[in-house]
Amino acid sequence: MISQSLRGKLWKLNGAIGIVSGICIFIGLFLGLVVAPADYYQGEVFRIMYVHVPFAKAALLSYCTLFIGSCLYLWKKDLIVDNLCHASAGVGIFFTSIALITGSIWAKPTWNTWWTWDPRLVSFAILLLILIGYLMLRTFVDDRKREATYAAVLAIIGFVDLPIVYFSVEWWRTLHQPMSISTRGVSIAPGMLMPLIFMVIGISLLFSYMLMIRTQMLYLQHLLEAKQGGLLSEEVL
Amino acid sequence: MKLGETQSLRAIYVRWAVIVIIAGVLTVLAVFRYNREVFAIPIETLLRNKPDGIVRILGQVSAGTLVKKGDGSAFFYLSSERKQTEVSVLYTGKPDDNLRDAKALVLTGFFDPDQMQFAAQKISPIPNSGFVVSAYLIALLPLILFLFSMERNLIRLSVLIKEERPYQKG
Amino acid sequence: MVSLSGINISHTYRFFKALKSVSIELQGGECFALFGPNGAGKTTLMKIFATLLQPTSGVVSIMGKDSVTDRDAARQALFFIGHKSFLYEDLTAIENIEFTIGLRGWRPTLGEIKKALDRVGIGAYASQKSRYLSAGMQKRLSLAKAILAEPNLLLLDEPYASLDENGIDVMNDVIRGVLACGTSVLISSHDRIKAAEVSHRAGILQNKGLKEIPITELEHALF
Amino acid sequence: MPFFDVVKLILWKDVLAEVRSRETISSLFFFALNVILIFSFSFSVGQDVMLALMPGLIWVAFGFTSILGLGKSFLSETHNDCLAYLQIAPVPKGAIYLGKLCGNVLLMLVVEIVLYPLFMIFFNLNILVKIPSVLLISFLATVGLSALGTLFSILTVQLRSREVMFPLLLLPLSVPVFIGAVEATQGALGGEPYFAYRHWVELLFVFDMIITIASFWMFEYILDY
Repeated sequence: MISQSLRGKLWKLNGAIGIVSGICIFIGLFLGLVVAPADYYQGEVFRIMYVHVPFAKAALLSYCTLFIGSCLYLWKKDLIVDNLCHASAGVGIFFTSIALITGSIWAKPTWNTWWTWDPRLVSFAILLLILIGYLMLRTFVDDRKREATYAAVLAIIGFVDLPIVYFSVEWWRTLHQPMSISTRGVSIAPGMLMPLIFMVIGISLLFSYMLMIRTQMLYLQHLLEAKQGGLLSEEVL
Repeated sequence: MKLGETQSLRAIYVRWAVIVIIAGVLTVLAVFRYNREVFAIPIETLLRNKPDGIVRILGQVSAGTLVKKGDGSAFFYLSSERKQTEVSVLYTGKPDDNLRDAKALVLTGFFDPDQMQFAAQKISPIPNSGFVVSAYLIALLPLILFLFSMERNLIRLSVLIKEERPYQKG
Repeated sequence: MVSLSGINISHTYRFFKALKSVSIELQGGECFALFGPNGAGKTTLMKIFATLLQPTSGVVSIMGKDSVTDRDAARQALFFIGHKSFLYEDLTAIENIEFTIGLRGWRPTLGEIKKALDRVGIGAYASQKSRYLSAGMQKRLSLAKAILAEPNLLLLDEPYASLDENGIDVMNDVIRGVLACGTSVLISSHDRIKAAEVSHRAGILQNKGLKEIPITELEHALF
Repeated sequence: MPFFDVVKLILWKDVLAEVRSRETISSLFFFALNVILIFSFSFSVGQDVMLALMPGLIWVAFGFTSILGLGKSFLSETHNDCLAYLQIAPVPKGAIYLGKLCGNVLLMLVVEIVLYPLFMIFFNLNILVKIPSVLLISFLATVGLSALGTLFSILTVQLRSREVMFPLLLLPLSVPVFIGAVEATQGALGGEPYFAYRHWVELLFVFDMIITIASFWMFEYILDY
């Protein structure tokens, strides 16, 4: 489905993406940590936003990639797409856990609690559990094509399920915990927005860079396994 | 795809060294930026040392002592975090919402040893910088390690694949 | 009437080419025996014909129905007996047959089932739970299913394995019977002598390709 | 072959096998009995507190029982590679899923209906007047759990560590079922009028529909991988 020459070009493009993302993150961190003024209500703590929000966005991006990739795999049955899904789950677990941890650190000084049963937090925790289950499922299936199909089905069902989880937790929460803490976003000043934009763009580009690297890594791992098992016909490559 | 065409392990290490140096420079810049703002002394130290010039002190507005005047200036007692010592404060800056009963604050001003009173000109909320630093460390250090290990693994794999020979009889 | 035609079938397992451009054509009532050393791709080829696997390239059609685009029609026309028996252990032999044939959209009467079981020689075990049947009896039960299914194409993967001498005779007898009804049979086997008794044509799967040989030379062919 | 004939045939086969062996249903029943026993000693609280805990207890017990029962629902298909035959059978694959789902719902409902009287006896729960609403909630929640469970059962049944993987996949995704079932049961047992907890029943219904349709559609890909 994806030809060799296209993959070569993508690989070259990926280097450029890595460099651009590095520059964006550098500018974003500089603006966010040095230039932006302290928040009126939260003080310095609001600067956690500049790592928390981009990581959370990258986590969502990874799950969208996983969903689209899974649909694409079931349609085309191309194992390089499966490598992409596998990679995006691995990178996704990383970004999701960091987003959860930094969110927790941010919640302590602002809401005076490490954890609250907010729909967004619960959906992220469930997302993390789905991704862990996804990777575990993959390690246990022996046949490569079966592994890819089962994993794709799981990813799609999880993606369909997550909105229901979000709404059910939201209903549940309005019933049991009156909204003493508003977790809705507040409008922020332009001086604070600029570094956020840079960080979100930078981390998203970094996500795609990491995704490509990990996809290539998984491809090579399978290639190495095939070569070690004597199941490599040179004409296929 | 021919892999890692121009890359080698040494190139990776050089690239990552550059990234780490840039990150270090950024950290140093951030630390300098914060030294101006973050450093505040507790009330006990203020009363004991009686420093000259502008200082920043940290404490909590003692409940029920706050008296606000019309022009925004205010008089109140500031107690230390364990509520053992207090110092009277005369605030003469702009009106500020953060000036509330039992609110923890950082005050900038100078100490008058004769009247044992602190004349505050500026009020700011507590920096909580420990949370910021830990959040950034927890986010960025694993990111760097993860990315580095993936890139190294990629090169290692391509080397392994080149070296791996298919099974031959005899 | 062409009952099975495979044109330039190739199959690749990710990095491994298992079959390279295999072509085969079977007329109705014809029996083809497939031989080859271990690992030559016999099972892969059988699985492709049984629609368990999709060919990476090439076209397989069964009774003129494409096995990828018109899959259910192709599946309706074929019956596959593999290494495993496809039996549910808690059901009796009769119930297993009712279920298997039922999925093909046909309900045989009890009399027909018993007749088929008698023909393969396990009529006495008709009400036995299938977990108590031995491997040879399970093979015979599969054969009874094949008789009742009345497919246009019968695929037999290692049909003689785990059968006793009488069982092998029954197997060849049934194969001759279905051939006479116009069904084509594809056998993949290692037993040249037994397979040669019923087959009209033979082929050797070697170097990932198929080479057809005259049935008379089968005993002396080297592979 | 007509769609519903396939559903009926699969259901017939599963029910027959279960009636023959009675393995699953008896083990599920005694497992649930043990869970209830442990619960009654784990919470030594007054009657009114127990009543408040009751919906949670009921659904934790049913949830554990479902994990045990649903996880094995495709086990019989793997023994002689029957899955391969289901793959090459000329039938719509979604019908196979629906047949299996019906069998599982039937099995779990039988276990639940036997267990409710036991809850009544052991925990002094007055349930008799609320039977229609409790049954409706149980049915909808069981369908939701079984719809996910049937799908995940086929995903995990051939794995080396089936017992671990199945609950790991099932539990996070069935959070809405547990929330909806516990809240609705709370409302029903608390004697509230139906419209007070209607939205939870609707949540269960919507979950059932979405998950069943998605799984039904996915099943084609699972069998013909």
